[in-house]
Amino acid sequence: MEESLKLRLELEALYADYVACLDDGDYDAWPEFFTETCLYKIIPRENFEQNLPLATMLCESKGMLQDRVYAVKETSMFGPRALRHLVSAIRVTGQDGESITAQANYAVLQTLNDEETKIFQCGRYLDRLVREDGKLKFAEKLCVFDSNLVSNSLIIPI
Amino acid sequence: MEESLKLRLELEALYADYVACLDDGDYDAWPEFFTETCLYKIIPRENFEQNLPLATMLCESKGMLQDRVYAVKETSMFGPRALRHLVSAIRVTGQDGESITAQANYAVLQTLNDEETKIFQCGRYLDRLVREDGKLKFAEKLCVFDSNLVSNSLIIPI
Amino acid sequence: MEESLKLRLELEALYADYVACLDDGDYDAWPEFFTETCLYKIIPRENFEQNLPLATMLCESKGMLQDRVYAVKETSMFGPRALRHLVSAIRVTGQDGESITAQANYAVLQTLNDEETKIFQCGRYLDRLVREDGKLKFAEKLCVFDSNLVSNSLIIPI
Amino acid sequence: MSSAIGRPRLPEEGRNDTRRRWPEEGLTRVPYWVYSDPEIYRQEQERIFCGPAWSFVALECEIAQPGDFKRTYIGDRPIVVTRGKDGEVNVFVNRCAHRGVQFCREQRGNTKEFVCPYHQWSYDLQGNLLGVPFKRGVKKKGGMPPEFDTKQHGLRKLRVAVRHGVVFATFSEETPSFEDYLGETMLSWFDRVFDGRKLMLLGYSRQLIPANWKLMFENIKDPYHASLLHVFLVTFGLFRADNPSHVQMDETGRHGVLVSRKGEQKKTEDLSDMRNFRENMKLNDPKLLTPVKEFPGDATVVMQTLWPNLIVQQQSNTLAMRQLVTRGPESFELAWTFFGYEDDDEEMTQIRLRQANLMGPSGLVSIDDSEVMQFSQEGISSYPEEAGVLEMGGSGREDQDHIVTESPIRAFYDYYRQVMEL
Amino acid sequence: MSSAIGRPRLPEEGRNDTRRRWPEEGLTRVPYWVYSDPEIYRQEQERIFCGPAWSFVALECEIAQPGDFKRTYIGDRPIVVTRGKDGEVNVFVNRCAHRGVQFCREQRGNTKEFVCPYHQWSYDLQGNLLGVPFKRGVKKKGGMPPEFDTKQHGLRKLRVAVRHGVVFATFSEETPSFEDYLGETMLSWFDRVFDGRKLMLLGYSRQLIPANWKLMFENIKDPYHASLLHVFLVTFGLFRADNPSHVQMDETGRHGVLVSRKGEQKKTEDLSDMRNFRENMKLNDPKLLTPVKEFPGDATVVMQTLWPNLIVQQQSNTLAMRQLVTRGPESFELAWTFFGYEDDDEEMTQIRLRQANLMGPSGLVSIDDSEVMQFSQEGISSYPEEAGVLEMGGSGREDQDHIVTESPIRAFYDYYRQVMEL
Amino acid sequence: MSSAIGRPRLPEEGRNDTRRRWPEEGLTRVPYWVYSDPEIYRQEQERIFCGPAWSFVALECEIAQPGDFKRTYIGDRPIVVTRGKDGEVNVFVNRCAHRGVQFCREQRGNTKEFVCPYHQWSYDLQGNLLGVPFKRGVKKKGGMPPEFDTKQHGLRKLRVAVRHGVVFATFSEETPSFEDYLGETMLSWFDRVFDGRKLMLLGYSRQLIPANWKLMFENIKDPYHASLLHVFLVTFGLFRADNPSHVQMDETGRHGVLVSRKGEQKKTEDLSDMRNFRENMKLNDPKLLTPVKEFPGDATVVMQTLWPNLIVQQQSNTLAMRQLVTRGPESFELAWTFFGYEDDDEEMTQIRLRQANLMGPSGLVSIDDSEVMQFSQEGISSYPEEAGVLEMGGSGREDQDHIVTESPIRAFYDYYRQVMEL
Ligand code: FES
Ligand code: FES
Ligand code: FES
Ligand SMILES: [Fe+3]
Ligand SMILES: [Fe+3]
Ligand SMILES: [Fe+3]
Repeated sequence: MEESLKLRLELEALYADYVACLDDGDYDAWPEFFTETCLYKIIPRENFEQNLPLATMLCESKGMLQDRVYAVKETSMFGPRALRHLVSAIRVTGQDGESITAQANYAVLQTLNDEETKIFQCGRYLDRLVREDGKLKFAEKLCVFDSNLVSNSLIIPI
Repeated sequence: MEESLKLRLELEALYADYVACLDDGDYDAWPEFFTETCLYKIIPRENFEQNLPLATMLCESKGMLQDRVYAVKETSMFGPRALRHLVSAIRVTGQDGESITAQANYAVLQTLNDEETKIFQCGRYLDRLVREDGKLKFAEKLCVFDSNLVSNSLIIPI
Repeated sequence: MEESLKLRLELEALYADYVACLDDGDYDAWPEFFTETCLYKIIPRENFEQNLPLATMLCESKGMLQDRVYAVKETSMFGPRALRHLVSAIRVTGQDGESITAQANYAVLQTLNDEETKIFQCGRYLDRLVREDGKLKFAEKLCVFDSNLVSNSLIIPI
Repeated sequence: MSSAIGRPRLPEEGRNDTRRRWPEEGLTRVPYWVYSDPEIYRQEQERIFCGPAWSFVALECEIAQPGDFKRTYIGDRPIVVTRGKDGEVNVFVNRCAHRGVQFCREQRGNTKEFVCPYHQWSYDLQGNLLGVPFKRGVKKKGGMPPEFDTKQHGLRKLRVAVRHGVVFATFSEETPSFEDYLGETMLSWFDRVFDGRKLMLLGYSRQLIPANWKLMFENIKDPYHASLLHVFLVTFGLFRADNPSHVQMDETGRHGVLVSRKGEQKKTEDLSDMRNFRENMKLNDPKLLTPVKEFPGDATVVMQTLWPNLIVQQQSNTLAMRQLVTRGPESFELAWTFFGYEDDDEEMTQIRLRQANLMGPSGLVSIDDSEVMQFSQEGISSYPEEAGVLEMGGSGREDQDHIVTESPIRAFYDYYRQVMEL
Repeated sequence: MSSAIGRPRLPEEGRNDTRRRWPEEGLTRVPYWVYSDPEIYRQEQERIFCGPAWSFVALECEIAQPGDFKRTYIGDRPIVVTRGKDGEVNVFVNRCAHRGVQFCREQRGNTKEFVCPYHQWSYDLQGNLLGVPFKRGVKKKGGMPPEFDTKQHGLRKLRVAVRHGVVFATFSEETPSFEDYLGETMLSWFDRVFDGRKLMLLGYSRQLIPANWKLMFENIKDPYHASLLHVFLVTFGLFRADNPSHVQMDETGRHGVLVSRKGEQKKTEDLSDMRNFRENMKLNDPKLLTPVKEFPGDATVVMQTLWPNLIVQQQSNTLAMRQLVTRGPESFELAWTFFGYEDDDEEMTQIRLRQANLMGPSGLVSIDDSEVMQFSQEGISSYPEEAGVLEMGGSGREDQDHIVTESPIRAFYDYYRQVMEL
Repeated sequence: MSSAIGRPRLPEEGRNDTRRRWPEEGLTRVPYWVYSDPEIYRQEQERIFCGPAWSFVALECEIAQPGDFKRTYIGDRPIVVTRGKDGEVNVFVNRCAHRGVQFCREQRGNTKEFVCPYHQWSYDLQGNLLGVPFKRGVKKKGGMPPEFDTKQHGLRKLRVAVRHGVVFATFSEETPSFEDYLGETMLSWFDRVFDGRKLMLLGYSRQLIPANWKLMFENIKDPYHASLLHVFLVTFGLFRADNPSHVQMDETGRHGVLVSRKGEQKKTEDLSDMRNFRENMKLNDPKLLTPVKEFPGDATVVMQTLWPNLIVQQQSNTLAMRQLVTRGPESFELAWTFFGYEDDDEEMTQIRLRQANLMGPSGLVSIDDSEVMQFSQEGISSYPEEAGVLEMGGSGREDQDHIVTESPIRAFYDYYRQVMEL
């Protein structure tokens, strides 16, 4: 099998594990998909397109990812919900000696108590990955969401 | 190619065939994805999480799957609709000599006459498969749906 | 790796590139996914099922695809929007010496200014591909959408 | 509701509007505006769901232990059902007495107290206000005025009635005792399923049905449709128009029961009208339809409708409460609570779970009903000036010993018109 | 509707409310509350769609064979169009006479009769009640009262007019004959496309447009916009403000026709106002814009608007009925039925199908219109107290031999105000 | 709005309806119907958002260059903010003067003029009507009447006030100057953040919150909740009930400011009421909470609420305008514009961006607020006849030097009742 195909298949497995981790609510495991010095951002399309630096969620290190997890689990007040990720069109868009860039489309469906399932947001993952001890990790993960408008709160990472 | 990757790719093809079978309305072929002694359940998240045994739909054998198909085709009264499955994040979660466990996220979109397309439900497949005559079959298929609330009726299997 | 699996993986990459091209708004590149004498149709389920020939969008050559692109870019008046494709259950359904037939489920999510993301449409790709200079191209692409009812306008190809 | 402040009153206009005049035929007609008019819906909330009626809210087994609670609704008003430390059942509004937060967010759980997230006012399991943070201020500044009396600021409590494991509640002081409310006949049918044995919770199903809530009652109070609409029932001999059956109502007409017995699975001449009849059909896996006799008497199906929000279902061995939660004039949630008895053995439980395939959102029988309710609403809502015709079985509202009648529906609307002054 | 029971009447208040007073300028203004007020919408259903007007419901070729039926709407009221065994066309409500079920669920089909799923009342293709199961009871019990007369309980029938393959229906007894309703001028334009040749169905397109239905009529009755909004038309020379064109109305002002002729594709001085003009553009595949002359006269585009729900489109060789189905005050479905003639050869059919790219939800021309209607509604609905200005071409409502006019829109609202008593 | 045509007036009935009578307790109660009644909402649009009030519409740095524009709303009415060629700021409605099209579709941009897509009426950056295509007709036919005066048909302009980089607008001629409107105290707090330095736009966040817009003001005018609801704030010592804090209002009560200072992160006895307190918590990456002192004085949080649509947020170093855009009675958009100063160095900008994690749709603090607003609406909307209790800190509406008070909310509703005549 070609290397590029192999890489794509490896990425597909990684994204599947990544979203399963979030959808299962296994938040403690989530930072482990990232490098220590990672950059994680959720950013509305309008800021991204206008080159405005503000992110809706910004973590500049694995420590900050862990702090987010702490807040989700211990300090934030929010109603019960179920989240479900759909990922499609995973593509390797670049590769050099050190890192791999990849993209994918995503949609997150949210279900609140007593309500029907709604699209919470959809958008694009713009990622850079590196290999650590043989495993691919996110050195950078950008979630650019299409809607600008958040349906109330964006609590759980995307 | 590694065995595990090969298995995942085989599963992806199986799930694609499975949902195409349902979306195409080829209901007679649907029970053939299962073993004779299969267990098929569609169950709301709240029952699943609270360990309440009630399923929204329960079939304890291939015969019962066939009886469902008979009802859908011959006895149930319902309005015309189109259903469309999206499956994502298919993962092999376990494997022993006899059987394979797998998971995937799914969403089902429903379109009724004179209406726009809506999310009918989304959730997780929790499956156990065995190989019969070389082909993978569902020995157990659990569809745990996120919404608890069904948009009127759940007629066609998921 | 078996030929059939190899082909499926190639198709998956092609569909990923195809939808990324549209979602990125790279409309000039879109006709390049097709052969010169291609047939492209977006057709509501009711016409498809009743064998009525009318398509919502019909292009009978790559030239017509290019004319569509020109209209989208230069002559049509429409509000800003973001589109996001999800593709699932890609299947090779046939193959002879000359061409390959394939199917997939798709959903297109649309976001308008000041609005939340909505399902714009979902449906099935029914495609025929041929190889030109080693690359797969769409000789025929049929997008049969489930809803019959278009949410206002269908401007960007599917 | 008896609150003194800002209580909505019916504008006179609303009552006399010719758009809301009942057809002259009376009991044999139901005008279609009752299924979609927002003002009618508003009045139903006030007069019916907050009025002198016992609404179903829980099974005791859902809140078996002290501290257990359940979140639910009466009409569209959010409430909480709890079991206190004393073992008593309490019901109060799910609306903080301070500034209205719907504080209870989990469907079920166990807790020592309820704490509103906004300012952490805390309430005990009876709904009494326990604590107001900083009530006496901080560093001697601020806080509540000295005359603020926590006893006056508890959660609004509802009256509670528990009978044989089933919990009902009412907003009104005027509702008679639950037993008087049901009346003798209805009570004896109620006690047939709820005979005092402990119940066991099997699970929930919920449907959002795009139809007015009254269409659900009409459906269950309508024995006429069962042998015609439900091809599955008929095909497999579970219900037929010529089965020995009867309908009974309480004196007011608001409650009712439909009782029927399994018939034969073969063609007789009376069935020439049943176009859907198929002879000799067999299931591939007959386990689904292998009922076990468990109740005294020969009734195999008993469907009891209790005003204003409950259907008690006994269909062979599948038992369920169907609770109606209104969601505006053209939509309601149907919340199913399936149950068995604590003394069921494992096999019996499995039989109940298996037969649950007949009912619920995927019910081989009930799918037909939820679909037909949607079709009704879609036919009705754009023709508000028209009316439904209820002449089957005559024009009265009395009990009948057959199923070829709409008498229970006429009885329901007879009472409805009284309450709504329509 | 002429039903006697519970008929909605306009509350006096509704008429005199200053919030619903037409601006003093009269014909040259349209107040924005007519596009979003729910009470106005309710009255439109009653006075316009259920009033004395012929609504388009089908082409005969959609129901060519005996037993063929089509499910559609007039305003928001569901109806069914059928062809009887006698070959005649029938129209009746899609609402069971028993308890209101919208019994017909398929968009089109062929049947011997209609059976309501709920209690299997059956109706023939004329809407007559054929059978009521268990009408005489079962085992001598129950059933309908002896005086129940099936003749009195058929589906409500509408009057039908068929002209040259096109089917119209009306709820009202007062609607004049279709020919008188159209008037001589409109009829002759109608007969230009519907000249008696058999039609052939090519297919459907449906759009849900988030705008008030009247904005669609304004759009088609507005020749002024075509050369400005539709860059595609102008770029490729299909329509220009200096093309020889004219607009005509019937006497009442409710119907209208816009007629235009293909001009040249080069710049002239009159076009200095058309900022979107591009010279010498060519298509990559010119097949799309290779029309075939098929109608007498030199008109290349004829758009006829027929009160209250139809636009007949002839744009080069693409022919379509555009039917307006209202869905509340701020939304309507635009249902397109594309057709050709039975005597078209294959090539001609292909030309029609290809040119259909100009129209419909993806129409290279009509996209602009559906988008601009949404923009209009979004500008209008939160400024209900403001008004649109209709002064192009003066302040009258007469026919004009050019396109720089809003006369047809003024004519439309002149009639609208009469019907609505506004 | 001062337009003469068809202006909506309050029906007398609306004012006297007992359903809309304020509770007798007055300032200490807020009846729940103010949060969901559509008629109240309609009146709010007219009396508040189109009334004598300055609404926030933009920062100057969002439209820095001549030709820059921004599309936004006052209440639910679409408007456009532009910078003219002369450098002046203009505000006008986003509704074509011809027939109402919302012509501006991009959130921001730069243009020479606005051209309505429908008929290409063009407007300059002040909203003046520049051109009407074919105004004099084509080939001497049609066109606008000679008396048509483009000056009378520009876009409706709003009055504009700019102070220190912040742009406000009003529909009313009666609104006093911005400085008088704020009053001395509020102005000085305003000038604390807007001290004349040029601002720098960092980006936007938008939330659709399923709650009435007034709940957002209540939330920010409620210092009582901060130390109770926001566990993150308390855990990491950013805010505590015993921090030195105070609330101030302008004379009318409509504006307010909440000022607080960082306290210690350890337990004291006054905090026994704070159940969420956790001692000695540390962040894994402490960069998030490393504020830089930048404003005079020791206040670390200043939240200013400006009637009717703005909150100015200074939380440590994260600065934002929170603009309320109403979307019906039970929903509003909260549009956040984060900014810094042009003279910030890169590190300071990074600090602001990092601390933005505290606020917005994913704010470690503000998540609690947006969730609790939803919970409030869900508790309130089905109990319209009940009322919220505002007795913390007494029953007055004066300034207070602590945070254990609801005085600012009482002040807000005091003014609200005047404007709404409730
Ligand atoms: S609203 Fe519940 S404590 Fe304040
Ligand atoms: S409602 Fe149609 S048969 Fe009863
Ligand atoms: S509506 Fe704007 S130019 Fe006509
Ligand atoms: Fe039934
Ligand atoms: Fe047009
Ligand atoms: Fe807060």
